[in-house]
Amino acid sequence: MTFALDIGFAAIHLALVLFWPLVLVGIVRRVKARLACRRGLPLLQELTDLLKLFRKGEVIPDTATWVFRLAPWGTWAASALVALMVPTFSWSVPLGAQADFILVIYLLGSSRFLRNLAALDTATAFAGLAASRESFVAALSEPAMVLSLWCAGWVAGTSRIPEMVWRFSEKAAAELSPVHPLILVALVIVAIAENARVPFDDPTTHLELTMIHEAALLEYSGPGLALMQWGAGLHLGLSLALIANLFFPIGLAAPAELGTVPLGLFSFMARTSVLAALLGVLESTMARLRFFRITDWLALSGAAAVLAVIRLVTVGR
Amino acid sequence: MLSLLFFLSILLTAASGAAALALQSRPALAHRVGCWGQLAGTLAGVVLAILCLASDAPGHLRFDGPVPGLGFTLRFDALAGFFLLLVFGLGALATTFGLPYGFIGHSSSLGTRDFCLGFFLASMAVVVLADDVFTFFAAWESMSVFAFLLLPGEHEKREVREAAYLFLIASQVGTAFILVAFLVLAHHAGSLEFDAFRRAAPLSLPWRSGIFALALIGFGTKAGMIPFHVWLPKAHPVAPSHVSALMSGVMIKTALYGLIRFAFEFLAPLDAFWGLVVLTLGAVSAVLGALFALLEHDLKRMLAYSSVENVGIILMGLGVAIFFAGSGKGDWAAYALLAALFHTLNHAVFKTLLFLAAGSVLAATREASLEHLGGLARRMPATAVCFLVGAWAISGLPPANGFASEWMTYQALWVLASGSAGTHLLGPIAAACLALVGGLAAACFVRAAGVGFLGLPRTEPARRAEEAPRGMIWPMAALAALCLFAGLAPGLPLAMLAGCLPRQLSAPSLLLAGPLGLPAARSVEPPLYPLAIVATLAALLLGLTFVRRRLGTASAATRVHGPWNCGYPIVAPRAQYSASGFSQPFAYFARKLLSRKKLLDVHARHHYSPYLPESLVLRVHSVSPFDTLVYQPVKRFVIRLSKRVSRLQTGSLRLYLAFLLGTVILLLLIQP
Amino acid sequence: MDTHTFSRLVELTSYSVLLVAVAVVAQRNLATSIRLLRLEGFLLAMVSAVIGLYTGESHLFWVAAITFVIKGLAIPSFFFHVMHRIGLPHDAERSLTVPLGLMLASGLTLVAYHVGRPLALASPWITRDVLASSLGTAFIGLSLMIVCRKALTQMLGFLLMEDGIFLFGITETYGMPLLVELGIFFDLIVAAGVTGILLLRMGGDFGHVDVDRLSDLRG
Amino acid sequence: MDLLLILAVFPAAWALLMVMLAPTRDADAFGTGGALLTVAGSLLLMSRTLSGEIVTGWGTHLRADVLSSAALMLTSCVFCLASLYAGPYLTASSGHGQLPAGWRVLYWPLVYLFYSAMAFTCLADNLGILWVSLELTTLVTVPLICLNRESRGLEAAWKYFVLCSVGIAFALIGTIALYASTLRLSGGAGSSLSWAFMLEHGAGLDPMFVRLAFLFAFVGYGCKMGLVPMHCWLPDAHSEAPTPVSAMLSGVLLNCAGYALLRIAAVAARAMGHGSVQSVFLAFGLASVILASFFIVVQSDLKRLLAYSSIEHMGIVAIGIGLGADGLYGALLHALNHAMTKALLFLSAGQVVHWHGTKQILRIQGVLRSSRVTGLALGAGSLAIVGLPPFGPFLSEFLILRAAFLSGHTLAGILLVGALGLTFAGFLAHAVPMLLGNPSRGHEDERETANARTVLMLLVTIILALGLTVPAGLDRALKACVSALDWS
Repeated sequence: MTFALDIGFAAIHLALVLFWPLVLVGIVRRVKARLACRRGLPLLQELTDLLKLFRKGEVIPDTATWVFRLAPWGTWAASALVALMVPTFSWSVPLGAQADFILVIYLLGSSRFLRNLAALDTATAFAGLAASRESFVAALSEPAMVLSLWCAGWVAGTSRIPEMVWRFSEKAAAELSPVHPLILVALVIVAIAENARVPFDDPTTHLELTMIHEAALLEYSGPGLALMQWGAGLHLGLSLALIANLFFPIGLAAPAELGTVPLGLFSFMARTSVLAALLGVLESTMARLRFFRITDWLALSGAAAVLAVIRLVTVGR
Repeated sequence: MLSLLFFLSILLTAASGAAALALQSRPALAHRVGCWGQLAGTLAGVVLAILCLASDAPGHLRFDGPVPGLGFTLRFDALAGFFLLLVFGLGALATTFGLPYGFIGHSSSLGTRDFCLGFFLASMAVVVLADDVFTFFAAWESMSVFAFLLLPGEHEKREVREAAYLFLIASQVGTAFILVAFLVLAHHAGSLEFDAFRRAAPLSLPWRSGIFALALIGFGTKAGMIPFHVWLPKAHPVAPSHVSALMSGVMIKTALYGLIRFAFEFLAPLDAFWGLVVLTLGAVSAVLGALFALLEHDLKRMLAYSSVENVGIILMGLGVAIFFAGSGKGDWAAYALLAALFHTLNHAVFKTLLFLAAGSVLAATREASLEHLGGLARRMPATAVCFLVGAWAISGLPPANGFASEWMTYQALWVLASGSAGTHLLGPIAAACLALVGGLAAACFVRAAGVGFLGLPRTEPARRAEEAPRGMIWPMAALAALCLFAGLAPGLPLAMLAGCLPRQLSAPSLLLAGPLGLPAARSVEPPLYPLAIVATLAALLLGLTFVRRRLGTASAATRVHGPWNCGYPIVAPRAQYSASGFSQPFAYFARKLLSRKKLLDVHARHHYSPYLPESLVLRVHSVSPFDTLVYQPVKRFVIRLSKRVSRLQTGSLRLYLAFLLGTVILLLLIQP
Repeated sequence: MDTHTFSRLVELTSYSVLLVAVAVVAQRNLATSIRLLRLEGFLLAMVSAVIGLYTGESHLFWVAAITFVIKGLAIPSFFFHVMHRIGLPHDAERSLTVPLGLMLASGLTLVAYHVGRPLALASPWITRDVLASSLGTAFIGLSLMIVCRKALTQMLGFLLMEDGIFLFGITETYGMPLLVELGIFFDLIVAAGVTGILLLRMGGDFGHVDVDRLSDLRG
Repeated sequence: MDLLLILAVFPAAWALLMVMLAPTRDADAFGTGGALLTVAGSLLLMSRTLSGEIVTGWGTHLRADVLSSAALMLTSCVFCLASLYAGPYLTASSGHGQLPAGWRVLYWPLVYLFYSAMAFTCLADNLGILWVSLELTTLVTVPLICLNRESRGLEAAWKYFVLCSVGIAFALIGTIALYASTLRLSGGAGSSLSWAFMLEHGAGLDPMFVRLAFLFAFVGYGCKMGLVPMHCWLPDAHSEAPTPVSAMLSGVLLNCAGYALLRIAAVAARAMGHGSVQSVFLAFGLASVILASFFIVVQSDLKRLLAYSSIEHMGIVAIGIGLGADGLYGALLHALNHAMTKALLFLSAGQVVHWHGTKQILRIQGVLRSSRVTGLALGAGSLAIVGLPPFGPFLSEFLILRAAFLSGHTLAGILLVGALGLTFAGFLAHAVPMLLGNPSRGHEDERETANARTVLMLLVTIILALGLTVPAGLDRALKACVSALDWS
């Protein structure tokens, strides 16, 4: 019985984690459109796009090798794998025992590694530029990410993300310490940077020279492009899920208790939607940063994380 | 049995080298004899290493040395066995690679090179087996000498000569520190034998700390620890690639071996503070090593800097181990040491792999600079795949072996943070450094693999590159397989390494994870199973393929076409993103750390108009701050001091006579 | 000869040797210096003879005779010869003024006394106080070498030093074995010969015998 | 027959014979042949003394124990090798106009006299004779140094002559004082200049007098041995002398002076205790090693570089002597190793200097490529002299370092290690650019004579063999030397 329940939970999680991000992307776009006094696209536009792209043929640049073909699959799979480790509506996840935060960060790194390789494989200058910039941003954001998750894990007393979420949800808001906002700031900045959103990067810009993430995908088309877009969506989704569940763990479904599922689902969707909307607001109200100012923001993130560590060291949990 | 195998392996490697030297007039034959002999010797050595690893009690072997009273003592224990395995195992692969490789490169001095290589391997083996100061020191010195002799293959180049010289000086400076450390211990123990060191009553803490500092500087110099690393990135790339592989993969590990022996066996009650020093130095080495690697254009020099980085990671693990051993937490110390040893093994494997691949590229194109490569994946697919696997592993990405050991290092740092109050902060800071290193290393190897192997060939040699002969592919393939194997089944190498731990550190609970698992530092946490992750990944991909099949229409074909590139056609391969362009943001970011010089050469066709240049060459070269801030000032100081002192010899006879009279009077007045 | 007279005589002579050495320091004329050196030779021959008379060792008379011939006659004449061949001016150039040179000489004599005193007190010998003056002479000879700019005057200082050592030997041991004495004399003759050859060649090749200008070899 | 007297006088007689016959044409064969005979003679002596026999001769003036015969053996070996090398060298040099034509006629008799004086030094029992013969070595070598008719040679000869004469004059004071102290021996044991006698009655000698004697003898013989600060003549003389003479000066003359010093030190140590004697050796040895290392770093003249390295190695020997029995063993071994290595270096450097016509290090490069044999010899010699395995000096330096630390002289040991490191860096900074790289134009393919090739290869083999093993015979001889000196 529990086994069947586990399977069921896993199935819901899988579905949620793979497709909900597409909706979240839609929400962000919608909010931005509305703030710009436009009506905006339907919420499920991203899904429609993906389905359409999957049906299309693919054009491969003649400069590229097998790395270029392999990269979308690898990128998508690595992101999906991470998505299986980050809790959504419940803190129980299929790969919970393996969901060490270091592994999570390194899996995301693997996905980026493949994407950058593919970018260089196209032999175009725009993609090379994107790869360089993405590597730069990632290298600087990784320490902040490790530090902030380290603090979270330390507060929770575990290094696995679902476990952290569980511990936090147990304690709820009763123990809100100054550590939490510090980590939150750090993690949010890192998440924005890693997802290549404004102010670090603008996914909707039309000038290729200023792009980071999108320029790497310029040569992709058809299913390849679909996988890359989907992968990026997965990344956004899991970042929002992580933030939502770590800092606002309200109404999480308990494992193997069917009755808590609807509330869990609703709460998760609501929380991530709010976060997505906030992201949309942020993107609409901020301008893109100059590339070399990115380091300042990442330094801010790192500093916040270090402050959290210091606070933890001197005062304790 | 052990002694027989020992003599067999040493004699075979050394004697085949000597034979190669003797046959020098016929280079091809000499090279064959040398390589096959060395291969046989190293294989015997691998058996020896395995026997050492399997043995319960250490075996000893003593024989007379050159001077009566200075004997050679060897000890066959598991720790030595592990390093012996590195020496001989990687030695065997490098030799196999070297056989065809030698014929491609310069063939004039093949015999000499094989001679030096044979003795180099033999002396490394003796270094790790040595059980008294004399044996260790003699082997250590001859290791440096033969490494030095292996360096200057193309010594008509100035930087090669300088690198060879610098190598020798650095290793000698390091050796001097080590020697003092050893001999002070020997004075205390009253004997040169390591067994006497182990038995001797512990010295007082200041003495032990002093000795440890000496050993750390000495071995750190050899290992390429920052700030004593200046020689390494200059020297290692100069050698033939399979030798560079052995230098970076194995030789610098002997220094770590020495440090482990010192810390855990000779200076027995460890002090926790030393661990923190080692950890800090390790973190600095790792970060700066990775940064410098990223800014380097030369493929081999980049790999050498990456060795500095990885030595840093190993030292971080070692530092945590020393800290815990010093504060009496044996099991965590064991875990951290295991992480360090595991990373030692892994780095040896993938660094050798990468150097061999670089050698294969070098042999095919004679170009070492990334800016002149590109597109090799089409012409040299096997080499490219091997290099990619190595790059993947060295960037610490799952599920390759680099991730496994880096993860264990993170775990060690994680428990370090829960140590005593003073170390709370160091754990997360070091972890952040490690994360930065991970990001930098990934960028570095994306750049190396992407610029070097992918895209379009940038120069004519790269366009015409031919795949390496099969004899060179096999060793690389074997190493690549090892990278994946050790990553997927980390429990197996860990079980081997657990047998190498010093006696006072034992943690039986470590191996509960089984052959496929990667144990966590705290036994309450479940182990990590890389294979499970890979299986899930495969399942996800399978599912995705299924979906794609269902969605895809029959008419949707895949076409190959010139890249879109936003509408700009690619006119020249040089329009690709360059390696220096790739690392430019990092260089800008670290501009305070580096003194970078930009030189813009404008070649104008017409003298009257500099605005119509025929070609523009931007040359950027970065100077390591340790070169300008540490090494050069020291050098200048020594030279200035020497100049001042040498003014004593003024050429004035009267002054000399005054020295004489002064000495006599002084001696008479002091009356010793 | 009774012991008292003997010791007085030896001490008197040895002090004269020291005094002559000081006199060499005190004056600037090269020819006079060589003459003073000759005087030293006579004095040393006299000491040998006196000791020979006292101890009755016949070989000391031989020593006295050889000393007289070599130190008193041969070497000074040889020096005069070399001086004329090179054509040196009579002024012996020094880098110190005479008063400073004298102060240096007295300082060195003081050192010699300081060193010799405990030895002399412990010595059962009757001519014990001579030790200091002989060492002092040797030191003054060496200091003369340091102060002098000309190679010839340097050799003068060297011979003065040799004289001090000779005095030391003869008064401390009452005569070394004859074989050794002969060897030492032989060396002295050869050394003087070598000096002469070198000086003449320097005079020929360089056109000067100025030691200070010999400084091509340095560092 | 009086073996010792023959050994010592034979070379002088041979020299006389050469002067009388004046065989300008066969001078080289004559010279080389005689050198081989001296080696045979010293071997004969060695075979007798190795078993512990004491050989005396010329009344009691000569006396050979194992240390003396070892010193003689070393002298004759280097002499023989240098002579083998010298023949073609002289031909080439006079052809080149670097040496005057009449030079060869003078060379051979003078070196034979030089050897004879050194043989007397090694075999003398009488300290007076020892002093006389050591002074004679100075006098004989002065013309050898300056006869190349260069002003620099003359300058070097003059400085050498003056400084060594003054130094050795101090040694005479020491010798006389030692003799005087035997005169004061209680119990009427009688006076003697025999070191054997003094060693036997050493405990009865007046310590104050012996101290005076030792200090003067130390400064005197130390000057001849090239210890800092009495070393100033050494770089000049060694660099300006013709190559074979430089090899002998550095290779053996320094050792002969060291031998003389050791004999006196053994007596002094008996009378005044080992501690104070050894501390003097240690202090001067350290001063030599440290100062020489600075000079080596900034040297620009190849032969001066080698000369300073001789000072450094004599310092190491002195340190070894100052460290007691174990150190003395190492020091004696090091003296042997240094003699061989330095001979090798001077001979190969002489070849290089001859080819390039300059001693300036900066103007020499690519020796390894221009000539295999000389390049190999210079390279092996350089690696050996800085103390790298598998060459002899490595072993002896290790022994001395071990003695330093195990006897508790930690600070001295550290200073020695530091100075050795500096020397290493300094020496190789000069040697590596000379050896590696492409030879300068006109020197791409140089050939050395067959004799030179033989000598160089022989020396390389010797230093290599000495690094791989110390033969049982040598070990026994060294131990016997240590016990003969009663050093502890």
